[in-house]
Amino acid sequence: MEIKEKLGAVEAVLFASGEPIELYRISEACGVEVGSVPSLIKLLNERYDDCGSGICIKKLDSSYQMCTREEFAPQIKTALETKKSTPLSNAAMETLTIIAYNQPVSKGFVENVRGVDSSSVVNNLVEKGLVEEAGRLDVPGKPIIYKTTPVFLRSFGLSSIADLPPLPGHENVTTDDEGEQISFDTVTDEESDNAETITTNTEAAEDAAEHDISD
Amino acid sequence: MEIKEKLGAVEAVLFASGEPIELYRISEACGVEVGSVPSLIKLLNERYDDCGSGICIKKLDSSYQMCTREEFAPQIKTALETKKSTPLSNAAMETLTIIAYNQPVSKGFVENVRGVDSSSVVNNLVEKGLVEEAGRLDVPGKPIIYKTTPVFLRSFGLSSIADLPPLPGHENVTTDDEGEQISFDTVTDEESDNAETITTNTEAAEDAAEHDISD
Amino acid sequence: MDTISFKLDVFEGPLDVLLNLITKHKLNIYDIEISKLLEQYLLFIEEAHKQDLELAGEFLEMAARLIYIKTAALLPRPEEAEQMKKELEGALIELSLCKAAARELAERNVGGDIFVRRPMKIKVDMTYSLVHEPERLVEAYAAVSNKKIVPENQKNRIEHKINSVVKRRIVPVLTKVVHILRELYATGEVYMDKLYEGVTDRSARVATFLAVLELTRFGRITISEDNTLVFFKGERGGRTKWKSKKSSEQ
Repeated sequence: MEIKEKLGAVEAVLFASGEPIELYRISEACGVEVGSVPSLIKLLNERYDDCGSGICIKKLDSSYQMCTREEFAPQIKTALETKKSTPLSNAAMETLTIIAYNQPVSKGFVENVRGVDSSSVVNNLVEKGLVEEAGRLDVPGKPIIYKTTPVFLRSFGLSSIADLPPLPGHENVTTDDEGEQISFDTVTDEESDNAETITTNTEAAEDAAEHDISD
Repeated sequence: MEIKEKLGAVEAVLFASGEPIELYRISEACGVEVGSVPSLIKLLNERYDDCGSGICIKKLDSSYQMCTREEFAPQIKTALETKKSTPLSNAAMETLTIIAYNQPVSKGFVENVRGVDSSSVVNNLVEKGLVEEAGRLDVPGKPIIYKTTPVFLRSFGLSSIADLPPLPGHENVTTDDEGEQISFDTVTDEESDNAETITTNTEAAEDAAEHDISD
Repeated sequence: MDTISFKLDVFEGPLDVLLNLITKHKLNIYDIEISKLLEQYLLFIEEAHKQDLELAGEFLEMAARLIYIKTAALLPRPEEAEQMKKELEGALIELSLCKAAARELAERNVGGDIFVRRPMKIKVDMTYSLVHEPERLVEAYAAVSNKKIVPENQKNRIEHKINSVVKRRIVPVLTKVVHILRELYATGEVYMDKLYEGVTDRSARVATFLAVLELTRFGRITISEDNTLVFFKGERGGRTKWKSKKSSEQ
């Protein structure tokens, strides 16, 4: 194996591993002598230096890790932060609304209303600071429940949850018989998978019932 | 700012972001013109090519992502002890193909083409990150529609959906009178919920027609 | 027989089976010989029964659909059959294209060989910074809750669908067997059409179809050669020249 290829392999392994990776492991995976790993990494670092690369390889005990150069920290920070001004996706907006009007609710509740798994969407909203955990529901499984945050109020120009714009026909929604409310799930996107829907729906109804009790 | 420094910054941002990052975000973070980002990335890729680097930058729609080169997959797999990745099942491939070529589409659309319930296959593709929600269709029942993701593009070596290989022999099928033929959906018992499918289908046919012209 | 070689579990639904049969028997997908396809498809279903495999309702539905097309072609107005046949062909062509495209795409799959990194864990403020009109919330809620305000006719349809799923299990083929036998005791013969008359429920249609199939299998009844008439085996008078395929095989 040529040295160029060895360097490529070591670089790829370091990139993919993310975390610090032990010297012997690099040696094993890339099929190079343990003794030659440090010199290969030295070559890579020299190359990075020469071209003013944004990345470098750091040694930590007997491990190595690929990371960015400190001097680029401001750019990286800006790049990662620009994400916060990315508009909410449809899915996120729907999920946020469901939480806002029914809070506090579990992921299961959101999923039942939306008809699809919404776990990652909820996590995303938590990351953005729009919703937060509000304890656990006292039912088997103890699901975490979520509520909206002050950031949410600010983002939508509201001074409190009571200011939420009324929903058309919302008398059905905010009244206590939420069991009713959820029953619209029977009409999930594709009626064709109704066998499944029936089950989920029953669960939803139960959820809601329990929800009511705990309220 | 020197070009060398710009290159370093772009490289660091791509490395740090991990996920595909939009062109405009790179431009914003690194303080470079939007228009110059592609050429900077081209320079980086050329540098990687020249030295047989283990990494490269892929264009995915209007985003870029840094990833490892395929040829180093064996070494990386050994290093990370990843189990052999199970290839997508035929059902998953079929479903993915239907979504890719007709996106955005509902589960019902997929089901109509395949002739079997495809809900769990679609959910599975969502879990794998190959497809994602893309809003809802404005028909009764408001079914969620799905589109492919950057992960899909990366996994199939495409930089955009326009790069999808032309459908095999599709000139036979998308001619005008056969467009008629595809409206087979009318037969199923679910006539009623096919309004949706037919619309999407027509759109798909039109898309295909446009595609023909642009080819 | 060819059918024996079927590995039933590899099929993804009835359309998949049909495509397989079309390829295997070199049928023209642009102008399918329905009777031949039906014959092969029924052999497939029979094989499934032999292997004690429970086929999903959609497989039987497809059998009913094929029989319907075949039967309708013999009616005074064959246009409907022609239309249905075209539609079926369209579906099959589309699926076969899709399969070809899927194969092509699968060859390009390098997903397992390209590795990416997780985003670097840097403490950054991810707090959402955009501002929206509160009405955006109502809009978003409407997208989901439109499902709530279900028009009456849609409600019925949904109920009907749910019922049909439930009924599929509750209404056994046996009731249809009884129904058919009763008809036959009364009249001696009955047109296939009449058995399906007014039966709009999907599961009931499937049950009827299965009932005819079962009764034929056990040699209780015979179906005329053109598949339009059902009568007690051997009890048919006058027109004995109508011999069913089944009985001539036996």
